[in-house]
Amino acid sequence: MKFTKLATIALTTMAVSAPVVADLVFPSLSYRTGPYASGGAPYADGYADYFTLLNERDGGIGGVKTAVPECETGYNTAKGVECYEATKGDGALTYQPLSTGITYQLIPKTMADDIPLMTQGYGRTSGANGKVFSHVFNFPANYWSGASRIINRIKEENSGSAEGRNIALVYHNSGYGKEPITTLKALADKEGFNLTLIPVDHPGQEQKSQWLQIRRERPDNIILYGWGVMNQVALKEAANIRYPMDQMFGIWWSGTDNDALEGMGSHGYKAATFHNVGSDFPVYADIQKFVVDAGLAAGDGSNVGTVLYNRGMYSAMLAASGAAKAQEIHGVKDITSGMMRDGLEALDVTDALMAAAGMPEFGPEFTVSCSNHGGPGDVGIQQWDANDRQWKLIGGFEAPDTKLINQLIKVDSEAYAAENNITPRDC
Amino acid sequence: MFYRESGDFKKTYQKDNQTFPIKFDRWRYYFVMLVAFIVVPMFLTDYMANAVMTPFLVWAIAALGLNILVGYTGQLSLGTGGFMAVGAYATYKLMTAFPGMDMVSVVLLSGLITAVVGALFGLPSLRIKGFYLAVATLAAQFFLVWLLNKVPWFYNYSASGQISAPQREMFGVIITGPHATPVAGYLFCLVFAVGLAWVARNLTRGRLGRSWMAIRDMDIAAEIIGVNPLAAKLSAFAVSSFFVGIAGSLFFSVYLGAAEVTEAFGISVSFAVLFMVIIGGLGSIFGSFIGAAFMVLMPVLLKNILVGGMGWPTDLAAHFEFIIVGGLILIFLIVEPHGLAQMARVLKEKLRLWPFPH
Amino acid sequence: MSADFLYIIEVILNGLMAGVMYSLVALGFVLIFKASGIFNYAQGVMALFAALTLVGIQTGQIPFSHLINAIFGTNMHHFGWQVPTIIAILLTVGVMVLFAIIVERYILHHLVNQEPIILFMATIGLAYFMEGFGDIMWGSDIKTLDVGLPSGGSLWLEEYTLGWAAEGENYYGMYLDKLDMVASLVAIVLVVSLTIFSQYTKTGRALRAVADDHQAALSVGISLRTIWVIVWSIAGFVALVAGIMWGAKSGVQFSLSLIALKALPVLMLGGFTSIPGAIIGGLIIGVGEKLFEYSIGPLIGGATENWFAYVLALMFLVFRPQGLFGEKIIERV
Amino acid sequence: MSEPLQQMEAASKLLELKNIDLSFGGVKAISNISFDVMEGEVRAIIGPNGAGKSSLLNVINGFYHPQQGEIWFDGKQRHAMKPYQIAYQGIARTFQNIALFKGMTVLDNIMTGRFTHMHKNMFWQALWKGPAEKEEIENREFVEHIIDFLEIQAIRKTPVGRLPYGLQKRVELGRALAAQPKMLLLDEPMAGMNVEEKEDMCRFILDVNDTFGTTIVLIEHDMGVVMDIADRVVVLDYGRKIGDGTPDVVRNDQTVIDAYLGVSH
Repeated sequence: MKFTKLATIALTTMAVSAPVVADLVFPSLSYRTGPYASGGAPYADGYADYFTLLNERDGGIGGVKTAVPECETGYNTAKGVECYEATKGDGALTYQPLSTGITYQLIPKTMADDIPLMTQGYGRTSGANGKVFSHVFNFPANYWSGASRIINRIKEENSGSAEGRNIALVYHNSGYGKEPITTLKALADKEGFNLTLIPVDHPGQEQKSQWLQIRRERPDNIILYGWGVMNQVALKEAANIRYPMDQMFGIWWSGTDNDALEGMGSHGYKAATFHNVGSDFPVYADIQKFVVDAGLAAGDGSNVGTVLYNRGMYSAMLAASGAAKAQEIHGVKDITSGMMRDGLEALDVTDALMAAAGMPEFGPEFTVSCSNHGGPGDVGIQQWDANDRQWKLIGGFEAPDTKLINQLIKVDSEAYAAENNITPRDC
Repeated sequence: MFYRESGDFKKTYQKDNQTFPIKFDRWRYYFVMLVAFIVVPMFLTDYMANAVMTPFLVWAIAALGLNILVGYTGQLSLGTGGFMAVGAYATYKLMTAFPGMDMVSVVLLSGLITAVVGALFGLPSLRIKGFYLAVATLAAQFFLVWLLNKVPWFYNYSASGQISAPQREMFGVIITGPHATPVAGYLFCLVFAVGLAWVARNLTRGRLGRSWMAIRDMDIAAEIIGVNPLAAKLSAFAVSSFFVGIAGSLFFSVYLGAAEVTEAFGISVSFAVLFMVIIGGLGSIFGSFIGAAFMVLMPVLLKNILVGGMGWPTDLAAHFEFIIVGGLILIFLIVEPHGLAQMARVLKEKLRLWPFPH
Repeated sequence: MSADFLYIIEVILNGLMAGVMYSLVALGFVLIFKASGIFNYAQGVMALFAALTLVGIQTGQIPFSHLINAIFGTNMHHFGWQVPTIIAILLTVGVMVLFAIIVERYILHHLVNQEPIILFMATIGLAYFMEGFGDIMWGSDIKTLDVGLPSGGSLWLEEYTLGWAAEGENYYGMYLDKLDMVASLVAIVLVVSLTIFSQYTKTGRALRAVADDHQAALSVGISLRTIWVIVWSIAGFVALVAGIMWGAKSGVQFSLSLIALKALPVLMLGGFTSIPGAIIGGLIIGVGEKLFEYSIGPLIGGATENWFAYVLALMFLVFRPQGLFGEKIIERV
Repeated sequence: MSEPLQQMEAASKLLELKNIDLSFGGVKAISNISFDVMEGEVRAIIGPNGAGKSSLLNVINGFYHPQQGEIWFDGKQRHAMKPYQIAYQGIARTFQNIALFKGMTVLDNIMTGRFTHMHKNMFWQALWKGPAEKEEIENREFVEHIIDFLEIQAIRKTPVGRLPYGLQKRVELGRALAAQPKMLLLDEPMAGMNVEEKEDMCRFILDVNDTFGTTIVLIEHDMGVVMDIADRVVVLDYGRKIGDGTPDVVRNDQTVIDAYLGVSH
């Protein structure tokens, strides 16, 4: 049979081509191709460059070198699983797939394989409940805290109340885009605003009807949960209908440099963020010196300092801190994925730690615990300044409606636990 | 020499109808079964099972199903992704609504539900033909995905619309859920793949199969012989969807373990399965398997060679993967438009005469 | 007039213009199908490739720079010059003609007389190939296409219509996108020139002859190979126009190739062989899906456009299998 | 070969067409045609090109639905029926341009002709072993008789696409015969054949008529053949019936002669 022959060839090449096992492996399930490549590439660059920096500058983490084998997923869940299976055997310490879809595939698998899954600002929000999701870490913020923070900001701008306002949610019609709906509905009940749901199907090039509807109904605020080309088209259409940009809020995946580029159209557009903006941090000097100038950058270097690059780097920094913590707890340099999980669970991100990493005040301070893998959910607000062509942080990292969100997390995670026969951990 | 039918006389029509008329083929078939059921599980790594063998089997089932429709009945369909989604969501609903139901029943029932949906969307095939039908089946693809995405009941009102497969056992072995061993999943899929291939073979060699092929080759003559086009086409849609639904069910429950309809069952799935069918060979059961093997193995192989072996950046490798897969499709079509199965058949013809050239 | 009525007019007008955008893509399909019976799935990717090439040439990108950098360890991306738009467009047309020649020479030529489904699959293979090739040649990041097309709503129209609604109603004037209006004009010019080309030039007549009957055309000495190259070149040009229009709307990137899916229901409705069909079909689909999304969409949760276009075309075909412009089919034995 | 008129009156009418009108969008293909077919006879339909002969066959096997007129088959009036239902009533046919199933072997083609005689449902077919296989083998035995009868044993497993024209015609006849029809419609069974093949085909047609007692309606251009094998002949021209009777009667009919010699009407 031809197939067996092919399989043998495949097997042999796989055996031959297995990457050299480095000591600390942080696989990067990236996507530099496909409809969302423009978002995937800078993120993957940031993630890889930070580890390269650690290797070059500090000789790795605690003296052990790191490796970031990259695997292309194309934002496709099946390929994501293939990548996971291909890399997990090489001593992978943690995964960050940058895709809510792939995250859902990996949640049960990582739990079974005892590998922590890090999803910074995406994935399954209720994964914050560490009792049920022992291996999911979605600190420092999630979709729900983002939504809640945006509502809070709207309240702030309108003398403390969102009562009676009409707020429209324009969202990517997928798991990712649907995540905030529950929260926003609960918040609408509580705060007394009216919520209109406006879905946009993948990929989202054609949004004329949606924006005609918005133009007709003139919602007081728009919340945007988009990704890829959908963001650019949405912002363009918003500018076209002359929607007041400062009344429009994006989640952090709709607040990237790709999205707000064109002209003055998106001046004043705001987006939630869970980390700082720009490249005005000591770490960038190091990256320039040790990584880009040394010709070791993952990309061509043009992405350094962009929002998604920063986010990838921040994720890498959190992962590295987790690994360092694990080394500290277990007293072993060469940690396993299980130890890594313990390290992440004991993570205490302080300003001092951030400063030491060359990223002072880059992200909020937070502590991870056995029951809380989501952090405090502190979220800041950034605004696009088209004159300077850059994002500026305009609101501090503040806690969202934690009580309400925790309640929602509890309900959703317990439903998952019941469906999958998981006994919540006792902590 | 050893590969021929002379001397192997068929004394009954029963013998004459068998699947592998040549003794050597029969032995080879037993050998493949032995390898698939016993040898492979012994050497199966997690990676081979989860990233290669299980998807191969699942796709092979889907390709079998589509081949019944496209290859045997001549009805071009691009709704495969949507039908797989129906199978997957039916499985999810059955698993969560009846936790006690065994997995075989769940999978078969999911197939049946998909068959009903498929037959429904097959109705326009009576009036619409060729590429128009292909485009019409895209209506099924987009509508089903939209529906499953839109109605929260289908995903038990979870926040993101994702569905995840709970853990289920059979004979004390865990088959689905995170703790399932890859070998169990592989064997579970293998049983279905072999069983369904057998069913497909039976259906296509009998009365129903002949009515399908008659509709494919000359629908007017078929009708005048007594084939009811409605019954033939709808049965083809139903049987095809049954297979595809089972593929979707296994795809979700055994292979991925979780799925989201817009992403996992998009239009690219429909195209991928059509690729398998055409590259493997239209109207060939064996072809469905090699087509699936090609489409599953090729990218994995390329990726491992380009990224793992040659150390290329992943994005370059991914782009080259597109170029190579596209190029290979073109080359195959130019060299042998009737698929890999036809290549194998030509080879066999040659072998049958070997060592005498004529 | 009541505001509701004006809104419906607005939706219809916007639908018509969206329909024109769909027709632009559908046109390319029709041209190739008519002349060679090939259902060219690669049309969408051709639009992407053409737009990528245009931007690449315009901004002075070095082709294959990523590949070159990866192999030789260099770090170069741009030639450092800007090419004027019009020259860039002409060069891109040249590239598309070259593409047509290559396709004919190395693919179609070897697949003559194959079944339609095989040819269809070949074009999917081609689409895969070009997707990878385009990305390697020009990179996969988002590119901004600027050929001087206007964008944004028409303020003049908005103000002009502001007073139409009855007193006291919330009405903000009629909204039409300037880009859409330009696209409509371009589409009209394109269709008119295609018609003139096929009616009044020798090549055009040869094209029509081939479309009617391959064998007969061959027997009067028309070279099928030349015709195919010409047709694919024209389709490449149409793809470029579609690529420019869509690219100006949403940036040039991978998703651009998915516009092919928007053109398929148009083809179903208008027929694979009719140029007026592609236009009228596009308009019907555009208006139909926008009206449905406007009136029914909010009741059933929205995002209906993707499937509604197909269902609309499907319904239509079930009741009229010969399509918009086809004659009633009399089956013969 | 023609038999006395009395005997024919005694035989029952298998098929009767009364005042059939058929038009396509204003173009009349058949106007006001009536004729009958007796059980067991060989009935020929002749006429120049475009006379409506094929349309008439298409009316008989339900592919076209006449706007006017009645069709009586086997003693019952037939209302609008689908062609496949008519196949179940016992009418089979061959086609002017061979309409074999190109992707299938000779054996499968003829087995498809047995379609109306096989009844096992999908479930049994999926299992194969048991009832479905038994039924398959029973029908296979019948088909082998036909293969013997038509002398095509050697090409049993050949895909029909590879066969020469004459053999394809023979296979098509076999497929129609496999249905064991009461009435067999043959649309130019000898078109494009050489003399030898024609003789073979004539022999098969007469044998079918004799051995199986099948009623035969055929369209043929070769007048010699028609006069030799037909019991009665209908002559059509421009969609009208211009003659009907035994070959001798028809041969001497002035209108028929005019039509064939091209005298203006």
